[in-house]
Amino acid sequence: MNILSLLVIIPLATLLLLLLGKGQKYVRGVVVGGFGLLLLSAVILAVLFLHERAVSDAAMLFVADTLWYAPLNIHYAVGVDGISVVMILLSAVVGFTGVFSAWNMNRDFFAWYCLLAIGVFGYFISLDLFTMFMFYEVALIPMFLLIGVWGTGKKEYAAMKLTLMLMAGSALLLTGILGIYFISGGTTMNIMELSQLHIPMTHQYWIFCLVFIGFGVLGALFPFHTWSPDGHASAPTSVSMLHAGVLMKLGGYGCFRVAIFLMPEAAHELSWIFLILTGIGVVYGAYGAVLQTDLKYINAYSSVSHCGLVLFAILMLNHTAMTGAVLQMLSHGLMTALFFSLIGVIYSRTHTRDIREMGGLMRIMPFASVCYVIAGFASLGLPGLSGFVAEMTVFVGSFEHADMFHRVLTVLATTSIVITAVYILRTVGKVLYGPVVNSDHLKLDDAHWYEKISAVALIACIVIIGVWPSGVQGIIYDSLAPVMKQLTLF
Amino acid sequence: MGFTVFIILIPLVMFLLLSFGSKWLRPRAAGVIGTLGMTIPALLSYYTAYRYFLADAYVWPVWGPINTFSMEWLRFSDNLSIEMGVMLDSISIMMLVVVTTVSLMVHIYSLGYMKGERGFQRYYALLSLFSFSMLGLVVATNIFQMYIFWELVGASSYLLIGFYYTRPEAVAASKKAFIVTRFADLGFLIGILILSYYTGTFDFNKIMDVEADLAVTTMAGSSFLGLSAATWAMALIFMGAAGKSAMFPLHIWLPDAMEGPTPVSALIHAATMVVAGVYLIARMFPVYLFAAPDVLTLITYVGLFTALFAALIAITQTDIKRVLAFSTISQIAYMMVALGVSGYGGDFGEGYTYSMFHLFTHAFFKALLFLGAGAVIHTIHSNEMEVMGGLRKYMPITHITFLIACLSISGIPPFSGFFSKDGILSAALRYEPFVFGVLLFTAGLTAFYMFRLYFRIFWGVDRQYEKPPHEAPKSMTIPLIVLAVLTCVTGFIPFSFYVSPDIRPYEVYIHWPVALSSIVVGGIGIFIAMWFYRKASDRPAHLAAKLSGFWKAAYHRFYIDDVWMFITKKIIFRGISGPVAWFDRHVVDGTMNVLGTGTLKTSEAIKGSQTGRVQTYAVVFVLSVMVITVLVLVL
Amino acid sequence: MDFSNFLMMHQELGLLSIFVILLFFDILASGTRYMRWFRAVAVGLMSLQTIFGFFPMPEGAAFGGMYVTSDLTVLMKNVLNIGTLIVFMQAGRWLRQPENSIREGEFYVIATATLLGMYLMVSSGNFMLLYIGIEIASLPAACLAAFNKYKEKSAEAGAKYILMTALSSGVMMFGLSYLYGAMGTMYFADMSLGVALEPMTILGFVFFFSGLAFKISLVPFHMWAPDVYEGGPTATTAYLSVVSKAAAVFALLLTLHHVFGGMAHVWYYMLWVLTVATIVIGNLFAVRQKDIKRFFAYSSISQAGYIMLGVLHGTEMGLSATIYYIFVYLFSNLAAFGVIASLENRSGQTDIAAYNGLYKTNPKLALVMMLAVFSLAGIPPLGGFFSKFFIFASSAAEGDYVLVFIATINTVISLYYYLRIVKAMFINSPGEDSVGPFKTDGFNRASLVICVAGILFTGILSGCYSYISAVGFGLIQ
Amino acid sequence: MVTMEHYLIVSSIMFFVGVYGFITRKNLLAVLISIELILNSVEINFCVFNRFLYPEHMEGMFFSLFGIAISAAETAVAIAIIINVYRIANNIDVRHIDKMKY
Repeated sequence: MNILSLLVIIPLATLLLLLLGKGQKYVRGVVVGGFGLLLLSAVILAVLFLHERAVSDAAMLFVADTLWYAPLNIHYAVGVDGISVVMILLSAVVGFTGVFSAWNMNRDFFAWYCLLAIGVFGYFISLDLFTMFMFYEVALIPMFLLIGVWGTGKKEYAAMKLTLMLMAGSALLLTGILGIYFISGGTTMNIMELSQLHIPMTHQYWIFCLVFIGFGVLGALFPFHTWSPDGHASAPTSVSMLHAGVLMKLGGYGCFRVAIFLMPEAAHELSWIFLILTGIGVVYGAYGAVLQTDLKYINAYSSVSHCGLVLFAILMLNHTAMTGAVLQMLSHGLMTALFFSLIGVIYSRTHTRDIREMGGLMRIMPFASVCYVIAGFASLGLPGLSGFVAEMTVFVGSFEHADMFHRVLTVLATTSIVITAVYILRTVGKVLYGPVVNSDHLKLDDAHWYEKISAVALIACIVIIGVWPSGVQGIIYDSLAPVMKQLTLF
Repeated sequence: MGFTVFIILIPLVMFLLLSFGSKWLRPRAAGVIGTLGMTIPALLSYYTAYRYFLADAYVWPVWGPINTFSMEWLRFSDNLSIEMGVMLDSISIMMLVVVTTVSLMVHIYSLGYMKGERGFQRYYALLSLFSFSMLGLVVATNIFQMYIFWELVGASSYLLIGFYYTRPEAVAASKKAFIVTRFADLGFLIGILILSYYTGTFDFNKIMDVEADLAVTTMAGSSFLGLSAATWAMALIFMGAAGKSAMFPLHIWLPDAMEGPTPVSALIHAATMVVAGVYLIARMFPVYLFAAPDVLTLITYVGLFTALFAALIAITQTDIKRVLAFSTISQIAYMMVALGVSGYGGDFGEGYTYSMFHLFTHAFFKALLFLGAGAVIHTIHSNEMEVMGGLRKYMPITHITFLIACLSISGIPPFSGFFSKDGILSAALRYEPFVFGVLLFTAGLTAFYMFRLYFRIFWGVDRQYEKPPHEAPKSMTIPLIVLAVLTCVTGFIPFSFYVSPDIRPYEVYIHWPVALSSIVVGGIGIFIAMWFYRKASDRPAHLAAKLSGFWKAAYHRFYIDDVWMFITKKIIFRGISGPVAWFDRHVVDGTMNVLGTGTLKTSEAIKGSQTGRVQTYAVVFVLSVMVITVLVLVL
Repeated sequence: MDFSNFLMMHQELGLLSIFVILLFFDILASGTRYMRWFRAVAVGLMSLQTIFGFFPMPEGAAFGGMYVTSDLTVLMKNVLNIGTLIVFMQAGRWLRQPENSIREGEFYVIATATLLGMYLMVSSGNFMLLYIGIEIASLPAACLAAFNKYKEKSAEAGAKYILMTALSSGVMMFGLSYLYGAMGTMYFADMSLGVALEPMTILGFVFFFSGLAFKISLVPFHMWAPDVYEGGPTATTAYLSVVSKAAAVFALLLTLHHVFGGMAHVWYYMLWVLTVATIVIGNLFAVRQKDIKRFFAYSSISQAGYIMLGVLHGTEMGLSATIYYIFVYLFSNLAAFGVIASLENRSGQTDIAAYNGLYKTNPKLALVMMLAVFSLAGIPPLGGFFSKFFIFASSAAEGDYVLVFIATINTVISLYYYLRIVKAMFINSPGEDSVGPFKTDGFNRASLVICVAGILFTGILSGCYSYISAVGFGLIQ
Repeated sequence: MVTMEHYLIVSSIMFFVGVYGFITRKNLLAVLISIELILNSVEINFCVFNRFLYPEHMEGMFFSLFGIAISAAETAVAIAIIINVYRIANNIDVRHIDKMKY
């Protein structure tokens, strides 16, 4: 039994167990147990990975391969490199904390939540294009109900829009995947094997575009990001956490694991188009956030900006920038999860997310507020928190290009950090500082213990990465070597 | 000297202890722990200075840098990585001493000043955080480490300015301070990116290795928009420095930052953080000098303008902390000018030396001024000069120490300010008489507004106070006294012996013509201030009325804030952000929605084709068959 | 006379006997208490027929090539059997309603007869047999459509169906006559040799094709389908939308490639355009439907378009993918119709509004419906995802990426309307039209269990596709 | 001389007359009769082709026979349904059976 499959089996088992009982206590027990176990296995996986890495120089570790559909060479092929491990850890942490942020939800919610987790983990461990795509869609569809049923505001519209846009992305992706498979000769769906094959240049062009945009929709690629503000604003807390924290990373991960890795020539040729788009996205998202009044909208636009940076860095196609991209995924995942979790805490008490209706919460709910400030600092890239490490790696890497085009874009992208400061501080100033706007808020209580667990765990991760980045950075950097080799072949 | 790393780590530990322990610690205990915690780094710094300059002196005859600690923190690529370390050389040790001393004084002072304030523990925790960040900045071995701590001091400054977070002004001020400096830091960051790209390293020692001349050789070839890469890089780095050190036009945050508690103003916005910009330029001085001399000229004139500009504004302000804030801007600009006019080697490095010297002395007397002002505010509960007057009787210690500081900043011997200012003036004279003249005039203005302040607080109208003002408690007066003593004695340190751009000691003498002119100008300034403000009179009002246009403009800080407000609110918010948000919601999102509604509309439009009548169906059926047949036949 | 030829026709004979048994049962037991066993008997016999279908059978041709049987045709018939069986199970409750109970037996008998016609369609080696099969399959189906004797909609559906089917069979026969005129034979094997690009052949082919396209409900020959599906009894709709459509697809698949393979380049573009039109038009009409049966009619039209993706290229992969697609589609669509039938039997409602809040009142039915529509929309890990993937793959394998692209983009539109159903059930709260909690009858529940199992496992377990793929192998020339 | 083409012209005319009738007649029964015209035209085709082109086999003739039988069955079913329509709607105007549309 492969340890990676465990990552899919645990949420599946949790899901099945959930179907057996309905009581609140039972549900909580099962879910906390399940996701705790998941986190544990993710950590164990990371430890084993480091151990194994030291003795093996294979590109992928813990590889398992079972033939599934022989006619199309579809295998259930799993394996991880450092990047997947990092992403798995991120997902496990966010998934685990999300459970606590959704403490009062009922069984059905958690059932969908588990399904989401199955998709996410399956996606990150997959080496086979088909299974990867399958898990990708598994992860997307529960979102519809999670937002539609348990969301707030324009939830039905938002859920529909989100699902349709993401599915449209995956429709492009499907065409692209089929193209990759058949044009490379129709012999394998395994990514590692496909990377050894060559796709003719004429085909690479369109396949690259399809795959990149397909994944890019989920990675909030401008101008396909508009599902994000509405979706995030309407989703319940823990769904926003998981969605912005983990699901959006599926896009970035796919972009480089499939689009860049399998079609390096097209990546070189076409990167400029997408660099412009992502560059716009980075700055545009930041500007878009400045005047928003809904906390979640602010964060959603901020996600557009930050996730734009992920794709931006990936497209820079150099080792450092790509390392930065993965770090940024990690960092943004943790940070945005923290944000959403805290927005959830605030919203559940004040019943508003309009920053004009709030003020002085620092005095009323100090814990949540302090955490929010920390999250804000992480978001605007304060050293010692994860955001800084990621952004700096991206910028330094992006600047390694000698030509003006890449440099000017990099400089433009760096300007986003100022705008980020503007909207983060504006929010913090309006919501947490200042006099109490609504006297009813004086009676509100601070975060509950389960919400605290969620926040503290996320902050701990953010700080650990921020203070000691070289550990995780090293793993990512080494794991990117095959991708770089692939890129330099052409 | 491996112990030096503890100078940095202890404040960090204190920060963690105080922030996590705030629930369990009583305020008083937190304060005492914080203060004790600060004592150790201070003592260690002194010991370091002693060892480096006096005891070991193993670096003689060159004050070379020694890295006492270094670890890799983040590796970007195979040859580029950020190290975290401790680099000791003369200016970093000088800064260590300054920072720890002032910080310690502020810690002690705050025990009295902040007593009973809500969030006392938080205050001490943040002070520790600031001390940590500042010390880390000072000892940075490489430019990226400096940037990291540079950001951290910015953040702690933000938190401390916004300490009274329920007051909207404080919140606005903290936000402004952070965003303005952040904007400047953007330049710093891009500068770092350019510099590190060409030199392939962040390390100060490598970049500044005069023999290897890395920066000059590697960046010579490339240019952008007509300026060389080195010029760009160094100019952008100066932008960062200008932001932190409140150079025109990025100075706008500093006066507002006075919304923070007064001890914080003393520590951060007078003595330590704001001079980080000067320190940065000094740190990279050889690179500026050799690779980007144009930028040094820029620095000179920006500094010169700022010095004069801030001094003019300071004359008109009525909020005592604002006066001090503009005075700080002006004095830092002095240091900048000094760096700008400096040369290299022997006497030519005078500007550099005295810039650092002024930084050193200014830290003490400006901290003293702020703390003195704090003592006044503490008892009067106001910042406005209008409600003060005649306080010398009530607060003798404060009065005396304040006077000492005022004399020092006015450049009256034998106080420390005289020595450092004199060196700067003579360096300026060597550079260009015009610069000298402006600086001299500014010196006179400085003396005038400082004594205006002094007289209006301690002399002037004898007011009747509802609650009679009282002398500050011991915990506040002791730091005042210590700093006053330092102000008196530090001027006699032979700075050129320790600090010079080529790290080789040299000797300088007081240039008496320059010194005399400075003393005379200072004296005139003091005299005029005395004439105006010694007693309550209508002379100031007359003058103000005569110069009303200028006076009003200066009072409103020459409307620079409004210009910035216009840029941010009108252009960035309304002009960019608003349209972007609108564009996103209506155009980008609108397009997506149109795709959706378009489908539905099409669906609605074509529904009529399904008439429900069999005969229509038959028509469609038969016609389709025909058409298909024809098409297939034809094609 | 050699009767051994009949031995090749195992399944037809079996079905014929079922037909006869049921017919006599109905005649003899009508009006007596034995009638209550009728459903059980029908279902039981049909199950037997289904199970026997899976036993190995000889391959070969009979009656001089007029009748052909092979593993492939047996497989196709098995698929039809399963569909019919499930429809039988779902029809029971509706037939027991007072106004229908007198005609309970007829339904099974007629349905069995149509199934026999479909058998012949699949197994024919000659256009005459094919034609007869089509007619046997469609004429009784008109009776089924008009089965609700007292409902106007049902009568209208029956009338529309019989008129249109007669017209289409006329057109088709006209085409056949020209084909005959051009080639002088009706045998598949002979005709495939004589296919030439003469105008007469092409005309004959297009006219013939329209007849099958009519049954598959390809645009523009689809217009009868929504009306008939909406008006007919739910069981009939289910039957028409799945079994009848499947049989027509099989027949088309076989004739296109066996007989008209030589003129593939002629019909390829025609079919390509029709496929796209079918998918798009089906989707566009489906998005705003309010009646769930009409909605599923359009949905099944667009599904037919997807099926055509596999038919288009006569590759081994396309063949397997088509059969597999139909197999999964059968479970998904019948699951949906099972739920619709339950609700309709309970409340007489077929409005989508009636499904508001169904998850709160009848969670299990709602879940089944959700699985069904998700499978139809192609959401993993349900069967529909795999079948869609394979059918797209079969098209992509031939390099037809534009078609794949159009089809995948259309899945998004289809997802929209499928999600509308899910939204109604899960997100909307129960309105006044909604149905209260109730229990479905045993047979229907069993059928739903089968369908759900089919939806869930046909994809995850690769055996199903491998089996189909193995059988399909080598049967395409 | 009556050639095959003459027959084919007749049958084609019959076919299109049938189609035309189907499309234009109001009465359901008339529509049904039009269908019969279509079917009959086809049967003529079969016979003619058989007779003129392939006289050695009888395939076309047989097809015609089957066709006649099937069209009879079709008519039976159709009439039954039409009667049912009449019973419910009291009307056999083909344009009135359009309750379901769009």
